Amino acid sequence: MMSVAGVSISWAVLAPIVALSAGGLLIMLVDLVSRSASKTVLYSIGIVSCVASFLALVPLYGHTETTLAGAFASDRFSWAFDVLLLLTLAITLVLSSLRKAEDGGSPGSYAALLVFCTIGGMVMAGANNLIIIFLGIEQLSLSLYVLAGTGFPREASQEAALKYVLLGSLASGFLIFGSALLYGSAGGVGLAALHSAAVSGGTLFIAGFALFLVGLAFKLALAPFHTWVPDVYEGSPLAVTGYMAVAVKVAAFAVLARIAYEVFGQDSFALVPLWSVAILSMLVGNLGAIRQRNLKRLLGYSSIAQAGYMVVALAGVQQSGLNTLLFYLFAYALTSLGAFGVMALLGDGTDAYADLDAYKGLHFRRPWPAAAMALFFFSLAGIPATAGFYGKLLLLQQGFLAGPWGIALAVTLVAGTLVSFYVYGKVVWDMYSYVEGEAAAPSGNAFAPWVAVAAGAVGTIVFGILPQTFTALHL
Amino acid sequence: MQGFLTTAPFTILSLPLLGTIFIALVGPRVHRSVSAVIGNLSILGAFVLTAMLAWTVWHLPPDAQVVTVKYPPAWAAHPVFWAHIPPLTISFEMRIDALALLWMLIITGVGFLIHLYSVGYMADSHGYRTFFAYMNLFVFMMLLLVMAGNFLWLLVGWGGVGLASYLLIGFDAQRTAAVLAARKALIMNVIGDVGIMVAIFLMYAHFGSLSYKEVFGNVSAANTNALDWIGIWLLLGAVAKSAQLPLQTWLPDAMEGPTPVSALIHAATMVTAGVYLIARAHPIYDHAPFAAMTVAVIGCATAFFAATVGTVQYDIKRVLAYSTMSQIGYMILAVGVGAYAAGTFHFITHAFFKALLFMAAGIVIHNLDGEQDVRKMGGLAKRMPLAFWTFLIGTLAISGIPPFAGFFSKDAIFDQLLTHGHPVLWAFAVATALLTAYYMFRLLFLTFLSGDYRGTREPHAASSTSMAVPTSILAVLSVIGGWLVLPGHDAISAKLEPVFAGALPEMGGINAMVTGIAIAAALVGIAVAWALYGRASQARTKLRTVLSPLRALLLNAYYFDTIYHWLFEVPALTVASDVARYVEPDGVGGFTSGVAGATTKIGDVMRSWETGYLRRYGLTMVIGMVLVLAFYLYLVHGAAAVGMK
Amino acid sequence: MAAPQIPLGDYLTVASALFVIGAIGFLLRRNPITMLMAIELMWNAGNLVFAAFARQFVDMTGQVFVFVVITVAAAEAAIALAIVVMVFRRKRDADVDDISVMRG
Amino acid sequence: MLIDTVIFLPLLTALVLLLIPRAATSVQKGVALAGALLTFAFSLAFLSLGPNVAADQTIPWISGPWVAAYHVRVDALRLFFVLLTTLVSVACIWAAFSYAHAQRLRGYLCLLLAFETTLLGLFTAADLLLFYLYWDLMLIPVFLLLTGFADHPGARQAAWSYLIYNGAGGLALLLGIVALVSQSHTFELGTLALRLTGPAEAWIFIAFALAFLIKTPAFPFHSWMPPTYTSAPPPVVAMVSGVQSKAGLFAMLAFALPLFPHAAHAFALPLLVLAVASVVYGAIAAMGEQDMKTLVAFSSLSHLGLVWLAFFAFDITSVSAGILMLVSHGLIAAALFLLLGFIEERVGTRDLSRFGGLAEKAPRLGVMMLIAAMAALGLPGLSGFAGEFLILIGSWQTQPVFTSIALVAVVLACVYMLKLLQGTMHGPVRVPDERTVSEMRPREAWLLAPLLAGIIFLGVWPGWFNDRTPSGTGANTIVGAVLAEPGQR
Repeated sequence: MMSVAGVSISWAVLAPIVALSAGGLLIMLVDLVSRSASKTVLYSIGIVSCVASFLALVPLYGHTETTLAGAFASDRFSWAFDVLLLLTLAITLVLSSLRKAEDGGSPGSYAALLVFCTIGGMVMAGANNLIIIFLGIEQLSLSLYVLAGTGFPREASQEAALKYVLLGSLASGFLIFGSALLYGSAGGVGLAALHSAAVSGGTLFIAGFALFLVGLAFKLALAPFHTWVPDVYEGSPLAVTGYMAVAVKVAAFAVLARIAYEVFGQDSFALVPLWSVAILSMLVGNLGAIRQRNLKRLLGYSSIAQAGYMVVALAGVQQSGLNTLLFYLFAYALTSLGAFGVMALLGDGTDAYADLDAYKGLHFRRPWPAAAMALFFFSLAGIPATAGFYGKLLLLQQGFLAGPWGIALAVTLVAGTLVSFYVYGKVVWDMYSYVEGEAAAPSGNAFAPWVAVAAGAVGTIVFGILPQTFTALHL
Repeated sequence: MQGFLTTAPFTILSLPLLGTIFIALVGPRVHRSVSAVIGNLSILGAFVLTAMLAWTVWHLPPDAQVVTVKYPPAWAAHPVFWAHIPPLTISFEMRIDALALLWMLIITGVGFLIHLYSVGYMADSHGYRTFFAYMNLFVFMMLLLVMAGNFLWLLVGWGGVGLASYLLIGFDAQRTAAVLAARKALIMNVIGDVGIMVAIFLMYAHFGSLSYKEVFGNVSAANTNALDWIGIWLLLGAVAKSAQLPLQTWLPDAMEGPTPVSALIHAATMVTAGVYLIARAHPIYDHAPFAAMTVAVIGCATAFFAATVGTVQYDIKRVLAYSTMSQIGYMILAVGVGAYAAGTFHFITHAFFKALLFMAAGIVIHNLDGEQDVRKMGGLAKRMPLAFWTFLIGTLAISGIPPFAGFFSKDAIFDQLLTHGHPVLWAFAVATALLTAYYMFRLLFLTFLSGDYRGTREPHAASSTSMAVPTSILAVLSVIGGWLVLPGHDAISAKLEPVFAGALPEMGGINAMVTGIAIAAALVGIAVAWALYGRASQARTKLRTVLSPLRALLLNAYYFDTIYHWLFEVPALTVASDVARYVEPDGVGGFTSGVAGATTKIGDVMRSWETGYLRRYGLTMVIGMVLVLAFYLYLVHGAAAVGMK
Repeated sequence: MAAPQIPLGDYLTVASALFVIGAIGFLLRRNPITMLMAIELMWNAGNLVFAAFARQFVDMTGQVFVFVVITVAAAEAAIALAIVVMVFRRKRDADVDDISVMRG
Repeated sequence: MLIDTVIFLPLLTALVLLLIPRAATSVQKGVALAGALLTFAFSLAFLSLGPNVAADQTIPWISGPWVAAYHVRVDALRLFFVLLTTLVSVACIWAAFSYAHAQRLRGYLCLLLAFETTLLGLFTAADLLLFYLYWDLMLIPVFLLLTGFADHPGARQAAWSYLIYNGAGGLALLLGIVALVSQSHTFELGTLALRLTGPAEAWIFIAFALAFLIKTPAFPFHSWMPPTYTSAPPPVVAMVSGVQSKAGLFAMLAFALPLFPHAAHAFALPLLVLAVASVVYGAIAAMGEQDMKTLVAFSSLSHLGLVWLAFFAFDITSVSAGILMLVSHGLIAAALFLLLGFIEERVGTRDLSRFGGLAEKAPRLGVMMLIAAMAALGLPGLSGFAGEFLILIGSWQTQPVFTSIALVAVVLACVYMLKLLQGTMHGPVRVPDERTVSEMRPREAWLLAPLLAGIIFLGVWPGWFNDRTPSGTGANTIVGAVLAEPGQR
C-alpha cells in the first residue's frame, strides 16, 4: 500500500491491469526493437501477460477491495468479468496466429491493441465512478476501432472501422452528456453518490441516466442502438469479430450490473426502459438474423439478441441475478469463441467460411468441425445439455422472480428463442444436408483454432451437463 | 366328468385354431392336400367332441345344464383376467348350455360337411391352403362367439367372424368386385360391432359387469328404459351381422365369395349370429318390451322385404342370399316375440336346407365354370341329377312343404306369432312364405327345368365325391331335420328349457287352421311359379310390362345401395378428400406456415431499415435516444411531461 | 467581488443547444470530417455541463472529467482521422453515403 | 445401475460405431443391432419387478439456485414405455440395414441409437429438469436424420416443421417448468409437493398441456406431423410415431396431472374437445388421403386423440387403458410404418392409386399387413381393440357424449384402414415401372415378428399388461392421484 498525493493506492487491486499493461508495452517494445520478431513471439508475450494478469487476479478472489479513493474496485462485479476478459484475450490471440502478412497491419500493433483493449475492459469492470467508466469505455473502444480496420486490405474492414468509429463517438457523446447531467444531479461522480441521487430521483438525474444508458446500450448492442453491429461484425477480421462479440459485452455488462446493483437495487422503476430495450433487442436480433447468409453477420444479429437475453439476468436485480449473468456470459463467450474458432479452422483464418453456402454438406466432408459447430449453435439456441440451455433456464428464473416486466421478458426470451431455432437450425441444416459433388470451399486444418474449439466445446458441455461445476466456482 | 366339462370346451375351441396355425405355418412346406386334411379333421374332431359334450351336458340334471367354465377359477392364487382394472374385471369365461351347444353342433357339423365339400369345390383354386386356413379361423371365431361366457368374448368372436367373412368374401383378391364386397361387409359389420360396444358400455354402467351371469342375474333390478336402450344397441349388432334392415346391403354382395363360404358363413352360421345374440340376451329382451318389439318388427320387415326382392333376381346366389336374409328375418321375428325355441329350431333347419341349396347351386356353378346367371341355365335337371334332386329337396324344405324340415320350424313360428298375439306380423310372415315358395320354385324352374340349356359354356362332368357326399347328407337332414319337433315331442324346447328357465312355450302342436293357411300359401306360391316359369309362358312378359316400375324397384333392391351411396358414401368421401386436399394443407397447416411466413416478412422489413448508410444508423440511434429519454420522463412525470396528454 | 454569476440554467440551455446541433449536424452532414466535428460539438456540450456544475458545486471532479474528455477526444480524433484517411485512399471521395457495401 | 445401462447402452453403441471405419458397413450393422438387442435384453429385466416395486436411483446433481437430481426410475407407469422403446428400436435399427447409402449408414445408425437413448432417458426421468433435457434433446437426432439422411425431397422441409413446431412446444414447457420451479425451487418430483392454486397453476398447466398436445400431436397442433411422417425414412417414422409420440401423453400422466390436479380438472372440457376433434379429424383426413404414409399419420392422430379422451375422462378404467392404448399404438404404428417402408421400397411410390394387389406377389407381406391393419382398425382380439374398448368403456361412464362421438371414428377407422390394406394388398396386381415385387426377406419378417406378436399378445391378454401397469385403486398412486377429486386431497 502506498499513497500518492494523499490518495492511497492498493497495487494488489491494480496488479492485474498493470501486468497486462506491461505485457502490452513489451509487445510494442519488442516489435519496435526487432522488426523481424515473429508473430508467434509477440502473441506469446500477450498470452503470458494474460497468465500473469490472471495470477495477479487469483489473490483477489472473494475479496472486496477498493483503491484510488474508491474510484476503482475489485469485487464480485469485476473479478469473474476480468477472468472472462483474459480468457477471451488468450483465445483470440491463439486464433490470431492464423493472421497472414497480407492481412494488413503489423502483428505487433495488432497484438498490443488487443491487449490494450482488454485493459479497457478490465478498467470498465472495476470502475467505480463515472470518470473511470468513461476512461475504460474509451480505452476499449478506441482500440477496437483500430482493430476493426486491421483487415484494411479488404474494403469491408475499412467500412467497418469508419462506421464503428463515427457511431461509437456519437454514442460516447450521449454517454458524456449523460454523465455530466448525472454529475449535476448527484454532485459527484462516484456510484455511491449516484445511489443517493437515484433514491431522491429528479428530472436531471433521470435524463442523465437515460443518456448514459443509451451510451452503454450502444456498447451492449441493444436495439435500437445496434445498427452498427451487423456491419462491423461482418467487416472486421474474423478474430477481431470474435473478440468483439465477447469482450465488449462482458465489459459493458460489468458496468451495467454494477450500476444496477450499486445505484438502483431492487424495485427501481429506473431500469424499466432497459427492459423494453431488451425486449426489442431479442426481437430485432432474432428476426434480423433469419435471412442472413453471412455467418459473421448472422452472429452479429445473434449477439444483439443474446445481449437482450442477458439483460433478463438483471430483471428484478435479484441476489442471484449476478451469478445468472455470469453463467450466461461464460456460456455465451465459450460458445461464440468456439464458433469463431470453427470458422477460423475451416477458413484457415480467412473469411472463406463466413459464407453459409460453404457449409453445405460440411458434415459429410468434415464431420468433427461440423459437430462442434452444431454444438455451439445448439448452445446458442438453448438446446439442453449445453451451457446455453442452463443459462437460459437461469435467465428465465430471474424473469419469473421479477414480476410482470420480468415475465414479459421471459416470454419474449422464449419467443425469440423459437425464432432463433430457425436461425441457428439453418446453419446445422446446411451442414447436415447431403449435397452431391465436391466441397464448395476447401477447408483448412491448422492446429491453433482447435484450442478455441476444444475450449468452447468442453466448456459448453461441462457447464451444460454439470452446471454445478460453475456454481462451485462461486465467481 | 367335471374334468371333461372344463377341458372339452377348450379343446373344441382350440382344434380349429390349431388347424389354422398349422396350415399357416406348416402348410406351405408340405403337399396342399395336407392342409385340406388338417382343416377337415380339426373340424370333425371339434364336432365329435361337441357331440360328446352335448351328450354329457344333457345328461346332467336340468338345473346343472348351464355350465360356466371360468378362468380364473375362484380358488386361483394368481388370478388371471382378460382385463383387470378394478372395478372392471373381465374374465376368460365360457358358458356351455343348450343354446350354445345347438349352435356349436351346427357350426361344427355343417361346418365339417362344407369343409368336405370345399375339398372338391376349391380344388382348382391356387389359394387352396389359405382357404382352409381362413375357414378354420372362421369356425374358431364362430365357436368363440357362441361359447363366450360374457359379452366381451362374444364381441371378440363377433369381430373375428367379421374378419373371417371379410377375408373369405375377398378371397379372390384379384377381382375388384370381391374386394369391394369384402370392404362393404366389414364396414357394415363394424357398425354392428359399435352397436354391441355401446350396449356393453351401458351394461357395465348399469350392472358393473360384462358377465352373462351378473348381467342377466340383475336384469330385474334395472329399469325398463335402460334395458330398452341396451336391447336396441344389441339389435344394431344383430342387424348388421344378420343382414337385417337397414344394414342388409352387404349380404348380396358377399356372394362374391366362393360358394362354400356362402353356404357356411353367409347362410348357415355367421349370419344367424344375430339370432343367437338376441336369444342369448333374452333376459334383457324379456324385460324390454319396446326393444323386443323392435326386434320383431325389423325381423318381419326384413323377411318380407328380402322375399320381394328375391322374386326378380337372376343371379342364383343372390336369390339364395335374399332368401337367407328373409329366413333370418323369420328367426329374428321369432326371437323378437319371445319364441326363442322356434327361432332356434328354424336356425337349425335353415342351416340344413340353406347349406344344401348353396351346395347344390355350387355344384351347378362349379360345373358351369362359375356361371351364376340363371338366364344362362335351364334344363340342367338331366345333366346334373344330383344337383337337381338335392336342390329340389332344399326348395321344398324352404317353401314349407311337409314333411320337409322347413315346414316344421316355420309352422312353429307362425303358430307362436298368433299365440303371442301378433296377427299383423303373422300376416306378413305368411305372405312372405308365399313369396318364398314362389321365388324358390322360380329359381328351380329357371335353373333346372323350363326348356333346354340356354348357356354357352358346356357343363362339366358330374361332381366329385367330396362334393356329392356332404350334399347328400344335408339333403337327408333337410328332410328329417324338422322331425326334431313333432306333435307331443319337442326335443328343442326340452333342451332349451334350462337356458330360458321356463319361458318357453311348447312347440309342435298342430293348429289346423294356421298350418293349413301356411301350406296353402306355399302351394299358391309354387303354383304361380309353375304358371310363370314352369312352362314357356306369355303371361310372364305381359306381367313384366305391367309391373315394370315395381320390377325396377325390386331389381335394385329398393335402391338401398343407391341411397346409401349418395347419403353416406359420397358426402363422407367428398368431405374426407377435401379435408385431406384443402383443409389440412391450407387451413390447419396454412395457419402455421402463415405464421412462419409472417415472421420472416417482419424480419425482412426490419432488415430493410438496415440500409448500410451510416447516417441512417445515426438517425436510428438518435430516435432511440429520444424515445428512451421520453420514456424516462414519462415514468417520472407521467404522460404530461412528454406531451402525451 | 466576483463577476455576476451566469445562472446554471443558461449553461445548461447552451449546452443542450450545442448537443442538439451536434446531433443534427451528424445526421445531416455526409463528409466524415464534418461529422467528426459535429461529434466534437456534442462532447464539448458535455464538457460545458461538467464545467458548469463543477463551478456550481465548487468541486474539482467535474473539471477533471473535462480534462479527461478533452484528452480522449484528441486520441479519438486522431484515430478517426486515420481511419478516414485510410478510406479516402481507396475511395478518393468524402461521402459517407458511398461507404455502404454492407447492409441488410 | 441397470437403468443407466439401459439408457446409455445405445449411446455407447453409437460412440463405438464412430470408431468403426465408414466402409465396414457390415460390422456397423452387427454392432448396432447387437447394441439394440442387448438394450432390449437388459430392459426385460425390469419385468421381474413387481407391480408395486420400482427401480429407483438418485444422484444429487444441482443444489443451487434450485435442487435437481439425476433421478431415474422404472416403475409400473414407466416400465412398458421403456420396453416399447427398446423393442421398437431393435426393429427400427434392423430395418435400417436396407438404408440405401453405404457412405452415410454409420451416421444414420448412430443417430437412431442416440434417439433411442433420449427416448429412454425421457421415459425414465423422474426429475423435471432431467425430463426436459431429454424432451428437447429428442429434437436433434430426428432433425438431423430428416436433414441429412432422408432421400425424400420433402424431408428437409419437414425437418423445419418438425423442429420449429416441437421446439415451440418445448419452449412452452420450459416456461411452465421455470415458472413452477421459481416457486418450488426444486425439480424433484418427490419433493415437488408444492400445490399451486389459482391462475399460476392454470397458466403453467396450459404451458405443459400445449407442449404435450404438440408432441403427441393433437388437433389442431398436428401440422408438423404429416410432412414428417411422410418424408422421414421408415425406421425414423416408426420410432417417432411408435415411441416419441407417446412422450406427451406419458408426461401428462407422469408429471402434469399429479402436479396440477385442479387445473387438469378445470381444463378437462377444452382438452376433451380437442381429443375428440383429433379423433374425428384424423379419421376423416385419413379417409381422404391417397398417400399411404400420410394416411397412417392421420390414423395416429385419431388413435392418440382417443388417449387424450381416456385421460381427461378421469375414469380409472380409461386412464389405465390409455396406457395400454399407448403401448399398443406404439407397436401398431411402428409395424405399419415399417411395412409401408418395405412396400415403398418395392413399388417406388406411396400413392395408393398407382399400385395395388401386392399380396398376390408377396403373400407374407400381405399377412403381416393384414394383422397390423386389423389391429389399427380395432379388430377384437388384437391390441388396438383392447386399448380402444377399455378406454371407451371407461370414458363412457363419465363422458358419454364425447365417447359417442369417438365411436364414430371406430367406424371411420375401418374405412380408412381397409382403404390402406386393400389399396396396397388386394385387387388386381398393379406395379408401376414394371418393377418386380419380391416376397419379404427373412430379415424383414423377423424384425416385424416381435411387434406383431406383441400386438396379438396384448390383444388376447391385456390383463397381463393391466397387472403390471398402474391399474386399480390400491396398486399405484399415480392413477389414484389423477382421479381423486382435487377437493379431497
